[in-house]
Formats: sequence, structure tokens, C-alpha cells
Amino acid sequence: MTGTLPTSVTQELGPDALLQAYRTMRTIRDFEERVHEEFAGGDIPGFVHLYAGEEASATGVCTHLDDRDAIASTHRGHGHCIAKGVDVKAMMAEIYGKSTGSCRGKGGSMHIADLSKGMLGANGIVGGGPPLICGRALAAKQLGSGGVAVAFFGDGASNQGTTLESLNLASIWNLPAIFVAENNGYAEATSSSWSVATDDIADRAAAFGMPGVIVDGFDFFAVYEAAGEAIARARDGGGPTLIEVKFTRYFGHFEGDQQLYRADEVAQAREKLDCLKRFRGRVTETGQLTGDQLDAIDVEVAKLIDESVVEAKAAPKPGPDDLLTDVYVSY
Amino acid sequence: MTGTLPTSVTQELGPDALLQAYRTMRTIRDFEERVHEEFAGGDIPGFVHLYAGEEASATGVCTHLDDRDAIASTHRGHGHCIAKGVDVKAMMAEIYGKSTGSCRGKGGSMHIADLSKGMLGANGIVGGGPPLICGRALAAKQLGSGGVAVAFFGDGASNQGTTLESLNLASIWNLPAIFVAENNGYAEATSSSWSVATDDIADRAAAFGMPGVIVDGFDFFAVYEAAGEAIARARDGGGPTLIEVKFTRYFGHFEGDQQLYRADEVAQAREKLDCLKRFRGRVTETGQLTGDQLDAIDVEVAKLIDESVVEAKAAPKPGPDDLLTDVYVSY
Amino acid sequence: MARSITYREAINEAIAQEMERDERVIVMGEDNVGGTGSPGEMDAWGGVLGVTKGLYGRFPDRVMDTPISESAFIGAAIGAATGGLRPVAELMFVDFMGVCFDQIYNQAAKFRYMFGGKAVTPVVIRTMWGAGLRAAAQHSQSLLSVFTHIPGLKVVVPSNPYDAKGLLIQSIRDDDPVIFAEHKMLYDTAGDVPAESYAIPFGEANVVREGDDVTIVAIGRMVATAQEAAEQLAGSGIQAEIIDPRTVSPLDTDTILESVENTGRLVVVDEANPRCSLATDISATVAQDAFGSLRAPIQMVTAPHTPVPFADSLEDVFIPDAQKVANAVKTAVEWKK
Amino acid sequence: MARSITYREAINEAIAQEMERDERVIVMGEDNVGGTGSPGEMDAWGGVLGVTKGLYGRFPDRVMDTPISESAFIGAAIGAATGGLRPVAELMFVDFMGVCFDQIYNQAAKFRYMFGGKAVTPVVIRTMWGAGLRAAAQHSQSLLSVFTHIPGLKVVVPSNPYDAKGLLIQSIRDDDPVIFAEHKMLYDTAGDVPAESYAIPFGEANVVREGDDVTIVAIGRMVATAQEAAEQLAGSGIQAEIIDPRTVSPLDTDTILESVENTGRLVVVDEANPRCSLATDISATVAQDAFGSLRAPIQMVTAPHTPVPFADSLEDVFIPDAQKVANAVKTAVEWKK
Ligand SMILES: Cc1ncc(C[n+]2csc(CCOP(=O)(O)OP(=O)(O)O)c2C)c(N)n1
Ligand SMILES: Cc1ncc(C[n+]2csc(CCOP(=O)(O)OP(=O)(O)O)c2C)c(N)n1
Ligand SMILES: [Mg+2]
Ligand SMILES: [Mg+2]
Repeated sequence: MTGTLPTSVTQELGPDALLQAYRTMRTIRDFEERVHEEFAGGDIPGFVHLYAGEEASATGVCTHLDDRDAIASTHRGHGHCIAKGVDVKAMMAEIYGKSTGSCRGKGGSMHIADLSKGMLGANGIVGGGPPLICGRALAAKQLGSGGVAVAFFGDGASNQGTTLESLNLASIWNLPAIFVAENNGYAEATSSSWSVATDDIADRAAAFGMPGVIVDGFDFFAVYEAAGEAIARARDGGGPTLIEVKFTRYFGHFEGDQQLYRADEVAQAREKLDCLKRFRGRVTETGQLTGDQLDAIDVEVAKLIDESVVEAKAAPKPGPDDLLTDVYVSY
Repeated sequence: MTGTLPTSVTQELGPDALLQAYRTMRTIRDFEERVHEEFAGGDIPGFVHLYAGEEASATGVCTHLDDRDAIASTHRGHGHCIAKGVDVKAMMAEIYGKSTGSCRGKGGSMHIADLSKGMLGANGIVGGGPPLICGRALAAKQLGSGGVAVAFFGDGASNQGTTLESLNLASIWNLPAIFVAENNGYAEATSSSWSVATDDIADRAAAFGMPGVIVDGFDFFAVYEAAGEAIARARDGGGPTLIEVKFTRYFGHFEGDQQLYRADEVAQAREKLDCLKRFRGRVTETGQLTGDQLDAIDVEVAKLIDESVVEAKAAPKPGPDDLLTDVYVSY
Repeated sequence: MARSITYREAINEAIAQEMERDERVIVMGEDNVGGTGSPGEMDAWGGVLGVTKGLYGRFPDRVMDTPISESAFIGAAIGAATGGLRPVAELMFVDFMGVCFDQIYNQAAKFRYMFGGKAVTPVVIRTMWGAGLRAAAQHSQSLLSVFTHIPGLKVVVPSNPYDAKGLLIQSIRDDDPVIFAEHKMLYDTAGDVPAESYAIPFGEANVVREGDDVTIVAIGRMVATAQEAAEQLAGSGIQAEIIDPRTVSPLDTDTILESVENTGRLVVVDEANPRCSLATDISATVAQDAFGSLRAPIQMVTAPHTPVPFADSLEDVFIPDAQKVANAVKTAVEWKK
Repeated sequence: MARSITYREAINEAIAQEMERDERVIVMGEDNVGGTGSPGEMDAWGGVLGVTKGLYGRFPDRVMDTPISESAFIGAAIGAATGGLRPVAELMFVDFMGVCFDQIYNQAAKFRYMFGGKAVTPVVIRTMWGAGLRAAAQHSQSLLSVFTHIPGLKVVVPSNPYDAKGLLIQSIRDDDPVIFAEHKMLYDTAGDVPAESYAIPFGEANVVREGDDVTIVAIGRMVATAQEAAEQLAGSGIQAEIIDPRTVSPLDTDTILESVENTGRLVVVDEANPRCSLATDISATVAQDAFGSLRAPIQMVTAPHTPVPFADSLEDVFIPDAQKVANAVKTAVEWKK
């Protein structure tokens, strides 16, 4: 199972970077598993879309990014936030609608953002992010910052006009933009094999004059490598790339989804394809990391998530005065 | 110059059909040339976009259509209207804002329509037509009418999200829809070679799982043949096609445009590529029609256009009471 | 025969009965079936909150899923309406109108006028609106004033199951484009609804409660809020008349003006943002056409000029409640020049 | 030093001066240069009506053409604004908002609130509005109420060259998203405009004419119409006070309320469609907050509830004229209970 992984790439990343990547993926997984439980407990309000199963995408891409770079996310945004360095405790508090949250309780799961980290927000509008990312890429280009901008979006969003327009705009403006189509097989209950008229979303790249690649989204190293190439090209003035990442989501579309439309693909994926298992297998096989090192991270992450929930629950809600603030910078 | 034309196609059309096609193209040309003059004279208000030079597209496509079929047009809609059988005098009156106009003076050049002819309207919104055409194609399919629906749109419109979405929708719903991208090289003053990120708009077909073809838009027979194939496939349940028609427009983007952004491509096209000249050369060369037959049509058309202007000028304007009618069927 | 069913069921029943009656009625939207192309069951969703559930089983050829391409499929519904069908298309949340609004206001709404009276576009766009579900800024908006502003559209806002059924049947039969706005917090509310088919005409307000001291015009979910306030006020001897317009375009101004002519006071309750809203629309009409009867300042009870917040502690203050309505009524009643 | 220049020139000058002052200001829109990729001249258009003409010559790296993809490029302007630029993007006609509205109201307008006050989005969206050019239903709309309804947006409506320059400079410097609405019929009107840079603060109405008998609030091109009516009325001894809000969000309600407190009468003139409009917004505010001063019914002079017709004979009746304004004023002045 790990034999298909590109070896040169594993070698390129030193132990610290590998540990960091593992920590990010593990944090996302635990965060989501925990939100899943807490939601079932009735404590978390609103619509919550979990990223479990897809960790290698956000992590593989964001490992290449730094403070110059920006990302835009989707309704399924927790993973992207964590991978771009948004504070996990603030995120959890946000999901609980507390004043200590990333958005002081005003945004919730679908709007977690941290502009100071170049994280432009989860987005409740399917296809909302790609235009914004064209703008961030344009800003990076105009200001000569060397930054790139990455739009994450789903298979469903790949049919949205705003996404398609953005591919064209990024191409003709030759922007340092990367479009990551996260194809988890479904938009809500609808199969991407039906809703996307091509075999692969990556096929759409040619329609907008940019390279398109497909990667195994369960494989951190595959994502890391494809993203690395695209991001390097973008930083070099070589323009945008469309990367299709294929995997499955472990939970329902949102919490509460009965998932009658699915087969048993999740059990299979969790067993055979899981990004954390494969990562562990790979890096211990090559001897770059030990199982103990990874176990230690597991323990730390579990503690962090635990604390984040405890603290979120204990945190105060925003007060009525907060209702009217933050509409304008000045009015 | 005529040697490149497909012979089998010319043969397929009998003399009556050929005369009719010529009449349509000549009517469009004369209509547009005359509106151009009248606009310069200051009598025609508003924004007017002329189709001269592009006649073979509307005519080549609509020659295949009948009452079951619908088309949607653009701001540059006169040619499509004429080719789909809208009354020429009513069109001219509409452009003059008269109560005898196709839309009783309420629509003007950008909104000429005749639903009774399956002509869904010129459209002031770039990319407005393709979604509507998906609907007309769906209706034909659901009602089993055997009809098809055709969206005409420009190179500029090929970058609009609404157009791109429609390609996908038509494909996955397997609709009897034909998308005709009229690439005249410009969207306003902006070159399609810049604004469209691919070499050819037809390249986009693959991104939406449908066949894409490119045709010489100055050549009636080439358009006729490509459209015939696509329309037959659509009627047979074979789904949509994207046809890119390439040519140049003879006038400015709209009347009043100084056209500083152009080279002298128009003079060249009028001289060497013109669809009327090529048609005449071809059908007289093969002996299917005589020059006299075509000249007779020229005379008839000239008279029709002349009358249409005289009558339009003499016609009454809508009265103030008309302002409030036609908003709802019932309110 | 009337049974108690929910607002959700009433909507489903209205569509089913119209589909039964008229073959031209089709249904489309994102996961309105749910499961197209997927390995598991079809009709797995019936819309995100289950409103169209079961229709696919009964009318498999006439209920269809769509890709996430609102411009294309809402536009397709509109185009199909010009071609002999009577589509009922779902714009899941009204908040998503921004990706497809052109097809609604520049196309559907204007065809008839632009084409000189020669177009008929019988399309219904069902959409979910309103706050209260902790769904935050992009899934909780009202936005009905935006549609009401547009000539050529009709805007329907049922506040209870009975109206939902009758108004939806009328919407489907109506030959003009209709925005049918379903309040997401009302889906589970139940009420008596006849089993047989019936249509409620547009432009006829419902006087939900009679009273002589003040006229309260309330929209959608706010009708219940106004009723709660009215009960409270009755305790203090103030009798409120409550008017539910049911359709805001057309708006039954006659009923509103007549009521104000009797009560002399107007309170408008609307959970939307305040600027250029239905609240201002109704207030301004009264200030123009029933001024002579007004004995006190018009009071508008609305959400503040802010996006909808996520936290419950904020959203609960964002949405007008009975206390605010009662206070506004008191301000009007106690007002002295 | 003030010279007489046109509204079009005033706008161009404002952008040029801000681009000069601040490198982060960029300009984008369809054919805002004109000629990109084409064989002839660059800067062939400077926008469809020539408003940005010449900017490309001076700032070739900061003025860019866009494809016809309003969602993508308006969204890009918004994204760029969060990333350190101060974009001035052109939505050619406001009528086209329907293909990109989501980016404006769900993204730009809500970032700051949804993100707990931690976003700043200094984007200006210039757009052309209004009737009168025989441009028919899809190129003549007003639609400003739709933007005004949205919390988080500012909406600016200059009625003359002086205001156009000063308000646009303020718009570019402002840290919130601004809709800058240019009336297409005003581009050729001239007026005195200082050559130097100046900013007009938002939310400060201009009292264009003083008078004690009636308050006329007029928007955009209607300010001139109101002035024409006022001249006429002065002949009959009626002195109208005319208020030009200049920005409708924020709206300077204080100035309006104070004026009505003095005159006791309000006429609102707005060329937009009537329902849920700026006219109803301003009227309702007055009916709520200055009721005690009102001595007559509020009069709204607006377009009818119809799309904009093409024929001149209809469009001229569609747009409010001085006669209609004068009649409304007379109705108010002559009104007796
Ligand atoms: C414009 C818009 N349309 C519809 C929705 C409702 N919606 C939310 S998520 C979703 C499915 C998205 O599918 P995909 O892009 O594949 O992302 P995934 O959920 O699989 O991560 C839909 C239809 C929305 N939020 N915005
Ligand atoms: C949504 C929208 N954006 C912009 C415009 C303004 N506009 C009208 S025609 C046009 C150019 C269209 O180019 P193309 O699609 O190539 O058609 P052509 O004019 O060449 O026939 C533009 C930008 C519009 N009418 N609608
Ligand atoms: Mg998906
Ligand atoms: Mg073109």
C-alpha cells in the first residue's frame, strides 16, 4: 500500500517537517472526530461539515505555504484552517459560538477565518472562494510579495460558474494561483460521477489553458509533490494550475446526514486508504520517523483537542452589545 | 476560394432551400447596413449592435430549424431573429421604438423576440441565453416534441460563468441543445485571443463532455454542415454539441464605436471572405443557381428593407397608457 | 377534510397534487431527489430539509437533481417555462440568489414587458429564508425586499401550513414568475390543512386577529411573534389587529389601509434588515395613503442593520421578539404629540 | 482652483489623483483600458462611455482589462482588497449585478462581521445606473435599494461633478466596500470642480436649496429635477428645501428629519421602481421619527412598478419629471385633513 509513494519527496522533507505534517493531519482528524461526537451530543448548533478523511489535501498543500500566501476554503473548512495555522482552540470556541472564537462567535463553523494567517475564510457559498483567490494572487503579483494564493473547492463547486470563470481569469492574468478541486465523490448526496460532465475535474484545466493534474488524496506525499510543483511554478511567474485531489469524506455531508445514498466506501477507505495510516506506514518503513514519535504526537493532539472543547464550553457567549459592532470599519 | 466548400452539402440543399438561405443572409446584411446608416442619421436611439459579416452563422444553423425548435440570442441579435423567421418590418419598427414593433416598442434592438417563432429574444446580458436554452431543450425533451434548442453567444460570453455552467448542465442532462460560440475576435474592444485562455473556444467542449467543432463562419455551407450534424445528434437523443464559428464583424461593437483597437481586417474580410460573395460563387459555379436568380432576391430584399424603414418611421409611438401594461399576466 | 400536518408536509402535498393534476409540472433543484449517480438509494434527501421527499418515487420522470449551478438550472427552469412546462425550481437558501439573480430579475421578470406582452413564464422558485437556525450570515437572510423591488416578480410568504399549501398551488397555476419563500423555522410547525386541493388567491391579506387600537402588519414567521405580542397586550387592554399579507407582491394595501383608518396606528414587524425593506415599504405606503388616519408615529420592528450573527446569544437578539413588538405598540399607543 | 469640468472628467480625475497618491490603488473592468490583445491601439475605450480613458497611459501596470466574468473579477477586486490593494473595479452597468451579486453582498459586505471584526475590505465598485439613454430594460435600472438593504455596504450616489470627485476620493480611501453609483445621464453635465484633491465625508447630506414649505429629498439625477420643480413652485410662492443625501448608506437622517421638523412636509423623488425603494426607506424613517412634525401625507414620486421601457415616448413618462414633483408638492401643501 505504501509502495506507490514517491520516494524522492519523502526524502526532501526532514523529520521536523514530517512530524509537523503528521501533527497537522492528526489535529484535523481528532478535531473533526470530536466535533462529530459533540454535535451528536447536541451542544453544537448550526450546519457543520467535517473534513475527516481529506486531511492529506489541506496538509499536503499548506506545507508549502507561508505568511505571504493566502488560501480560501469552503463550507468544509476546518481542515484548511488548521493546516494554514489558525488557532485550534479559537476554532473550537467559534464552533461553539463563543466570544473567544476566531470570529468572536459571529461566524461559526462555516465562516472561520484568520486573515492574519492568510486564511480568507471558510465559505458558505459553493464557489465563493475562487474569485477571491484570483484577487489574492493579483495582490501578491502587484505587490511583488512572492506569495501565491490557493482556492480549495469541491467537486460540486467545480460546476459553479464562479469557479469556472476564475480558472479563465487566473490563466489570462497569469496569476500565481492554485486551484485545488477536492473531489470526495459527492456534492451533498449527488455523485460527482454524474454531476461533473467529464471523467475528471482535472480535464477542465485544458479548457482554461493551464496544467491539470490528478492526485491520490489519501496520500500526503502525492498531494505534497503535486502542490509543490504547482506552487513553485506559480511563484516563478508560470501561472495557475488545477489540481484534482480524489478521496472520500468519512462523515456525512453535514452532521445529521443519514447517508442513504452511499455504499460502504467509508469503512473500506478508513481501513485501506486512510492518510494517517499510510503516512505512518511510509515514514516508519523508511526509518525517517519512529512509531513512538508519532504516538507522542497523538497524545499531545488528543490533549489539545480535549482542552479546546473544555475551554470552548466554559467560554462566555458574546453579549448583546456585540450584535451591532463589526459591520463597518467606520460608519 | 470556393474550392474548400464541402460539395455533398451543397448538393443536399435543393434550389429552393439555397435561395431561401441566400435571401436570409441578404436580408440580414441589408437590414444591418441600413440600420447602420439610419443610426448615423440620428434617428435610432439606444445601443445597437450589428451582425453584418456574421450572417452565415445564424443562417447556417437556423436553416435546420423549424417550429419545434427554439433559439436564444445576444445583444447582437438581428441576424438570429431574421434567420428564425421574425418579421422584418416588425423588427425595424421595434428598433425605432414604435408600437408596431415586435415588442410594441418596449424592447428595442437588444430585446427583439418572437416567442411564437421560437425566438427567445436578443439579450442585453452577456451569457443570459445559454441557461434559458437548457430549459427550452429540457422542455422539448420532457414534452417529446422532437425539438432542439440553440444558444448563440459570443467569444466574450464564452468566459461568462452562466455559459460554462450551461454546458455542464446540458451535458449531464443529455439535452437536445446546441451551443454556437460566435467568435468574431472581440468582446467590445478586447481580443478573444487574450480573453479566452484556450486557443479555441471549441476546446472547452471536452471540459463538459461534449463534442466541439470549429467552423469557418464566413462559409454558409461549413456552418450548415456542422450544425446539421449536431442538430441531428441532438434530435436523436445524442446530447449537446459546442460549435465555434469564426469570423469578424463588419461594424464596430456598437454603433458609434471608433474601433481604434482594430487593424484593417474588415476590408480584407469584406473583399476576400464575405459569406454572400462566397455563397454566390459557389452555387453559380456548381450551376445550382444562376446569378439572375440571386440578383432578383437582392432587389426584393432591398425593397423590403426600404419599406420597413419607411413604415417604421411612419408608425405611431406607444402611448403613455402602454407604460403600465404587460408587467404581469395578471396582478 | 382537514388534518393537522406540518408546513413541510403542506408544501410537499401542494406540489404532489399539482403534479398529479398537470403533467407539465416538473420539480428540480440540488438534491431535490438526492442520490443521483450515487451507489446507494435514490430519493435519499428530498431537498436539504426533506421538503420534496417522496416526489421522486411518485413522479420519477419529473423530479430531477441538478448540479451546483444555480444560474444554469434556475435559468433552465425559466426557459422551460417559456416552452410549455411549469417548473418548480428550488433555490435551496435564498442567500444563494447572488449567483443566479440575473436569470430571475433580468430574464424571467422582464420577458413579458420587454417582449411587448407576448411572453408567459409560469415558473415557481421555491426558496428557504429567515433566521433562527444558527446558520449564520450566509444561510439566514431574508432578502425578500430585493425580489419585491423587481416589477414582474410575485413574492409569496406563507406563515402557516394552510397558507403554504394554498399559496403554492396558486403559485404553480399562476402564469407569472413567483418567488415562493418558505421560512426555515416554520417547517415543523403544524396546522389544519384540507386534504383536497385549494388555491389561495394572491394579493389577499389575512386578518389574523381583529382589534381597534393598533394595526400590526407582520411577515412570515413574525406573524406568530405578533400574535404572541397581541396576547400580552390584550392583558393591558390593548387590542391589536394583525395582518398577514401572505403575498408581498402583490401587496394587499387596501386591507392594510382600511385597518389603519380604523386603528390610527401602525406597527410593521419584519425580521429582515431595515433599510429599503418590506417594513419601510408598508410604512411608506401608509404614510402616503392613510396619513389622515394616523394618530401616532409608525413603528418598525426589524432586525438591525447587521448581517445575521452565528452565536445564539446574538441571533436571539437579532430576530424581533414579542417583547419588542409589544414595546413598539405601546410606544404608538402612548404617543402624544 | 476650480474649473468647470464634466462629471465624467471629475470621476477620471479622482481616480487619477488617488492612483498618484497611493500605489495600492488599481483599476479594473471590461475595456477599462480597451484593446487588450487587439491589433490596434491600447486605451481604445477607457470604459464603455470613456470614463477611465487615459488612466492606462499614466499607470500602465495598474489599469487592467478583464474578461466578461463579473463574478471572477469583482470577486478578485474584493479578494485583492483583503490582500493589501485598494481596487476600483467597474461593474459596467448596475443592471449586471445579477451575475456577480454574491461576491458583493455575501463576501465583501459580510467579511468584517462574519470574521468578528478582523477583516478590512477597501474595494470600490463603480457602476453606471439610471434611465434616460433609451437603453431599455436591462441597461437602465436603478437597483440602489438592493445594495442599500445590505449591511456592510456603503452606497454613494453623486448628483454633480463636484460631489462625484470628492465622494470618489473618499470612497477609495474608505476601508469599507463602497458601491459608487454614477448616473449615466450625468456624465456630460459640467460644474465647478477644484483641481486639487479633496474628500467629501460619507453620511453628510447636501442641502441644495433652502425653503420652509416642503422638504424634497431627491436622489442622483433627480436632484436637478427637484431643482427645476422648486423654481416652478417658487413662482407660486412655495419654497422647497431640497436635500441631496449624496450617500444613501450611510444616510444622513438627521438633516432630513430636521428639515421635515421645520417644513412639516416631505416629498421623496427617486427614479427607481417604487417597492422597497429608497423612497420608501426615507419616507418610513420620517413617518417613524418625525411624525409629530408632519402636517401632510408623505409623497413619493418614483418610477412606476414596471421595467424600463425602450421607446422614448414611454421612457420619458417612466422617469419622474419636474411636473410630477411639483404636483406632489402641491398635493402636500394643499392637503387638509
Ligand atoms: C451557491 C450555493 N449553492 C448551494 C449550496 C448548498 N451546498 C452546500 S455544500 C454543497 C455541496 C458541495 O459539494 P462539494 O463542492 O463537492 O463540496 P463537499 O461538500 O463535498 O466538500 C451544497 C450544494 C451552497 N452553500 N451555495
Ligand atoms: C453581464 C454583462 N456584462 C457585460 C456586458 C456589456 N457587454 C455587452 S456586449 C459585450 C461584449 C460581448 O462580446 P461577445 O460575447 O464576444 O459578443 P459580440 O459583441 O462580439 O457579438 C459586453 C462586454 C453585458 N451586456 N452583460
Ligand atoms: Mg464533494
Ligand atoms: Mg465577440
